[in-house]
Amino acid sequence: MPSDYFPLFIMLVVSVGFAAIGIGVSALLGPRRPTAIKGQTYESGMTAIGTARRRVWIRYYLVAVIFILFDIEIIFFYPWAVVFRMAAEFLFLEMALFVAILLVGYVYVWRKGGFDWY
Amino acid sequence: MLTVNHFTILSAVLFSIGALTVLIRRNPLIIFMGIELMLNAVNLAFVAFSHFLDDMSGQVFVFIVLTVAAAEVAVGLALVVAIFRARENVDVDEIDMLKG
Amino acid sequence: MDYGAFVEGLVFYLFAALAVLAALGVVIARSPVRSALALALVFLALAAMYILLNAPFLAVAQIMIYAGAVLILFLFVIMVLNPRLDIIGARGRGQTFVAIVFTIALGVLLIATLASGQIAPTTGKFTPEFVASIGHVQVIGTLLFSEFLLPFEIASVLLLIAIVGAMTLARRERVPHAESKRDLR
Amino acid sequence: MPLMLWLIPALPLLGAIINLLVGRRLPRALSSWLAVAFMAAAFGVAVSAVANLVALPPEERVLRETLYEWIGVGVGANSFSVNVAFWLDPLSAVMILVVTGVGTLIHMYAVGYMEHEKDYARFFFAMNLFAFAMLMLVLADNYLLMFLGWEGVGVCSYLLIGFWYDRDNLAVGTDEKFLSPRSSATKAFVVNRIGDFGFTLGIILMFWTFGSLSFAEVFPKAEEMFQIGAPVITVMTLLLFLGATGKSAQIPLFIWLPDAMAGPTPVSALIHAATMVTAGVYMVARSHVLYSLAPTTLTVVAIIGVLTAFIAATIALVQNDLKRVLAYSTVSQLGYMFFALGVGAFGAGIFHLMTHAFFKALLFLGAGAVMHAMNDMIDMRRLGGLRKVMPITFWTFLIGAFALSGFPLFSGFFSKDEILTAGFTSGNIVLWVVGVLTALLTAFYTVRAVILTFGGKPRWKEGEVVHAQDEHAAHGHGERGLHPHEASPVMTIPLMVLALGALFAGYVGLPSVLGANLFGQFLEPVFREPAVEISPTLEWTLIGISTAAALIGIFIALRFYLGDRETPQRLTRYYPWLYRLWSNKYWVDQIYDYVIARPGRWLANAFWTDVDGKIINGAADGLGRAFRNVGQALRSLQDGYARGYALAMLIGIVVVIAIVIMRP
Amino acid sequence: MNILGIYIDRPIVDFVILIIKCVVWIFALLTTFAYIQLVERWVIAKIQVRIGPNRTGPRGLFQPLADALKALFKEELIPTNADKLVFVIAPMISVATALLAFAVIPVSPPLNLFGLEIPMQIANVNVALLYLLAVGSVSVYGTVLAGWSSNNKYSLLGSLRAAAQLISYEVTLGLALVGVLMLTSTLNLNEIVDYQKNFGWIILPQVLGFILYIIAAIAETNRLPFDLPEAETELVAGYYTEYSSIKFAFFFMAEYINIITVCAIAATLFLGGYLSPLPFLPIVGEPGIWWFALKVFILIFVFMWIRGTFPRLRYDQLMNFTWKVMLPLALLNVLITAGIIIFFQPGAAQAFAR
Repeated sequence: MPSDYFPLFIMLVVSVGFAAIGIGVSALLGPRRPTAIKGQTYESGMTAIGTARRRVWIRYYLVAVIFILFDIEIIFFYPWAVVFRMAAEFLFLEMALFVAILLVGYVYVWRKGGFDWY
Repeated sequence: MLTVNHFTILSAVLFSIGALTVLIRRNPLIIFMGIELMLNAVNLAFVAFSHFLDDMSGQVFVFIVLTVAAAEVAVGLALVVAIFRARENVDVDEIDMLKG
Repeated sequence: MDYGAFVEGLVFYLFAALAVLAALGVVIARSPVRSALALALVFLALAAMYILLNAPFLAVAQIMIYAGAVLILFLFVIMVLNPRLDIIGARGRGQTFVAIVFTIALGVLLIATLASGQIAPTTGKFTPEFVASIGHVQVIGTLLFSEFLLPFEIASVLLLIAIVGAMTLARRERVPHAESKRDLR
Repeated sequence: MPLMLWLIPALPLLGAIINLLVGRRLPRALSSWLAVAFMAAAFGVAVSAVANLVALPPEERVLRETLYEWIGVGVGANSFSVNVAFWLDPLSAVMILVVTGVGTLIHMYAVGYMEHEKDYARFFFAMNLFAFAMLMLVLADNYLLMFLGWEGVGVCSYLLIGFWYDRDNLAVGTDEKFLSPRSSATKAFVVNRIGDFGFTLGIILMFWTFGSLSFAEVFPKAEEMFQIGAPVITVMTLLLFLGATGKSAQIPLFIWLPDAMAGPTPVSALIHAATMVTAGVYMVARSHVLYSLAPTTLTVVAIIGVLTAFIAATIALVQNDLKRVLAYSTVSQLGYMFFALGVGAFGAGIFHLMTHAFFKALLFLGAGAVMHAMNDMIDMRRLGGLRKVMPITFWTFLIGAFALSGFPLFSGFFSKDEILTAGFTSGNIVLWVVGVLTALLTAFYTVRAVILTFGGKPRWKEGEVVHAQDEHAAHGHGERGLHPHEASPVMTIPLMVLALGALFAGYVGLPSVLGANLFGQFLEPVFREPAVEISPTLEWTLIGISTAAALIGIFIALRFYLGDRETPQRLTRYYPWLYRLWSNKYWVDQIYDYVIARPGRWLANAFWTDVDGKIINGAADGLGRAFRNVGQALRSLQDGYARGYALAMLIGIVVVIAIVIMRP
Repeated sequence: MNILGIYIDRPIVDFVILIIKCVVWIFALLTTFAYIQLVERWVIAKIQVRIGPNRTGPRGLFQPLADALKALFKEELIPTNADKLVFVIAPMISVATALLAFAVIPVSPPLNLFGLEIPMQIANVNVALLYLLAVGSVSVYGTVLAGWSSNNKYSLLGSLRAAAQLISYEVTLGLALVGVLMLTSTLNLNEIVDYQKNFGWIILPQVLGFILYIIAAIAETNRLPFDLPEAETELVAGYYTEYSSIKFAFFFMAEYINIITVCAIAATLFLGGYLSPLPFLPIVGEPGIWWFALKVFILIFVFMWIRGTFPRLRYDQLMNFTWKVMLPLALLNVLITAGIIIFFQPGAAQAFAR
């Protein structure tokens, strides 16, 4: 029933409100005297070189891709798990096939070094 | 009382905005986001009809669409990355090799 | 006064407004990161819609997959590539203008079509009471693993193809110094 | 117990898949024994399924199992659907037992035979795949699914005949040149395709006529809609029979089978003797309802069968290659089966199919053991005296040979006798006479082969280096010269089991004067043949005649090849034209070459240069030029910007929606 | 269609109770956070043979209060080139998601107060477990955006590392819980606790799942030995290098509340939640919440202990570990659980009664 979720909505409002009030109060209470030096980013005390808006390593993207696909696997696993007892053997075979196919991809990624972080 | 039209009209509005995003932005990533927006708008319509018709097929379908969208994004963004690495550029208007 | 309907309407309009504004944010935000953030808000609002539509499982799946995975991937790509901030508009202003006009036309036509239509009387057996008695996730699970078994299994093939495709596309070159780097450890 | 018919083909398929995917990575023994294990498992399931079948009362002995709808078009009266469904009745029960049982033994034998091959995984993949296709063929409950198996066995046969695709030919130790494995494979495939073409047409005609392809619908409809002799049914059955002549190597399409011997011997045993070639026989028997409605076709079948039996037997008389003798004898025995079908004795044909599967597989495997021992040398002129060296092979081969020649009380005797009896009682005396003559020839060439191979003194020398195929010899043991030896147990055990089959398989179908024809009774619910009542005197006479034919043939062979060694040569000198006729296989290959292949090639060339080059190419070029010009004109619209296209699409969508809405 | 259901009867009362509950929950969490953090300093000090905070108040008991006040009154710094909006939103996302996650956890059986039965959790929802995962996946935004918006190279690297780590371990975390669901056939935490009332703690058939969950949870909360994202020696402080004042405190707060939450989830799913470990003992008063608190604190202590004991992993070891070890083990756990269910049918009666 949607009404079950109404408290979560209230909690969302209250938590975001709490965070906003915290930021607001701090902004009111704290001093604010910005200078150019303070506005620099911290690079171990040295003057910052260039901007951080540069490209980073492609591997982070690969991790996210692999994650997406396994996230989908999880989201398939959950409804499967809650109905598992209804027809355990049959459902087991269905999921075994699903996982077996995904494992091919997993092994592929492994063999291609997708999990190696050097 | 909410009716199915509330949700479908919201869906139509979101769909149009998604289409607009695809048409007027030059960054392929944002174009992609527009596509996701359109997909989501359609999903909303599916779920709304599913709910108001008391038929779950629409919801299962949306679930499958989630999967397809995830796979699509994975490959699509891989293409963007590949193009970017080849051309050092992600402006779709400068990728015009489709030219006849 | 019917509090239930009132709160329901309130929640709907609140999140509908959030969704539309956030969607507009996707279009007009200059920075792709902000576009992504706005899109995340759209996804959250749609999750709320799904809850209103008595589909809580889809709501959490929506957040997990779209907000939690797809958009994170977008953010990663944005950071991996760090494209320059781009401007709205095509090469010519003409195209932008035409696009806006026709998108509005599309929206108006869609709304006109939808508003004029009448929904068919309900025929399904999945009434809210029925779904509540079994549990939404359980219903989805039962359907997915019986009636929609084939799409489910095909989904795995799709995911497999996506994994392989993404790996191949994005990781064209094998780092030639991998071995030597390994030695340095 | 739930019916598990689908497991029977599925198990070999699984084995094939495993061997295809990971076979090369597996240890050799695991890969090959895995294939055997899957076949044995299929045999086990088949036995239990048949046990279920037998438990039913005779009239209800049909088990059906539908896996899923394969093709479904339309709804209601005009709908057409084909299911992946299985159909087990006594007829298919016999077939699956033969295919899985004999198949398991041959697989096991192949483990030993293919021990030194490098591509064992590919071999066992194709063998298992073949078993899958064959089981689909015999278990199918409709013609389309049967056609799937039909084509499947064709493909596997192609793969296996051409297994040694990198060799030239197999005639080791002589100058005789045979077709290379790859050419043989292509020949088999092409010849089969001709038959399949007829089969396809037959199926199409059947669908057109009945609107269905499932046995359960076609047969009752046929009996309901048509009188005996209806032209549609005659054409349909003739077309189907054309398919059968291709698959089962009958005149005019028998020429591929002898060349198929280029494949490894277990393949010859499994595919080209025991199972695949019987597919045509099975198909005709399966369609007996249709054939019974077409007496003309039945006559054609009987004549073709007897002619094939006779001609193949005469060719077999003069072959020097042991495997080729067996190959022609297979053609000849298949001819017998068709003879039986043609005179309406479907049960007798299937009975001979079963006994033949045992003894012919046995003979081929024995020949294989000889090749194995002799470094692939198979020319009988250079064999001899192997009796002492390979006792097990010799005795089992001898049993098989007696069964083939119809020696009394061996399995082949009973089945052949039943066919001849049926031929006689059907009134086709001429055909019957030719059949008896063929039986005599069969006995002759069989015993000749036994004597030349195993009897007398060795015509080879211990340690002699024969000219063996290059790389095969390197993998085998050819470099060390000839050291014949008995085969290993993994090969001899199948031989012995098959020998038991060749000895005793005939006793399930005794002639009525000796006992009960259990086999015929088992098949009776399928064929519903009226039992022909004949007097015991006549029956004893017929038995006596076929016994005499076999004994005379054996006697002549003994005279020729054990006693006076001069007689064969003298005969050859006296009747050189006959010898040439036979040893050149009636010049059928050459006739085909001149009548079909060369004109075909000429026609193809003509099409290629003139029709295709000038007319079609010219038209295509012109069209291309036209399109190019139009395209150049349209090109300016395509600016290559993806979003431009997207916008165009959007405009189109808006216009379409607007039109749809505005329409009243 | 009426979405408010029960609220129709006594809408105002329930609404007020709800608001009060939300506020009470938040302050309870904040207090717990403050003192756990203090306790952790003591514990780590003991492990490392140091003294720990002892100046502010008796035995340093007022230290958290002092920290909070300091955070409120400090000047906030925003780097000049930062994306200011995102920079401010990021810590809000972190803290709000941390607070939201706790809302579905039942901390005790319903409480009777002034004649009203008050459920001791904010929302009793049917998809609670997935909800927790969903909130967890949203909290990644806080990390990624903080690092990106700072426009600092260390922060960016730290946030990317953190995000990669979080999403990688989220896979194992999610898979480790599948076994629990297979046993209980529900995603509702109250029903999972009820299941354990009848059939004993789930940790017994799910030892592997529990261990995997705890490891993944440590990584999810960026604790040692998985605290690569904020590795001081390499990345200064990771994604929140540029943060100060209350925004820094928010990240800190979110981290500790997340620790409480993951421990509370572990207690609920594996250790019987608010159930007494010895059900035959006479129950005095309303001890559910104390049992729950005890279990959570024991788990948190284990976290501190691990932090004090293990050295930090290398980043490649960390990623290898989850993808190549944890993920197969989690699948193995599912397999084992399937086997247990198929062959022993534990708790079958209850599952089919539902």
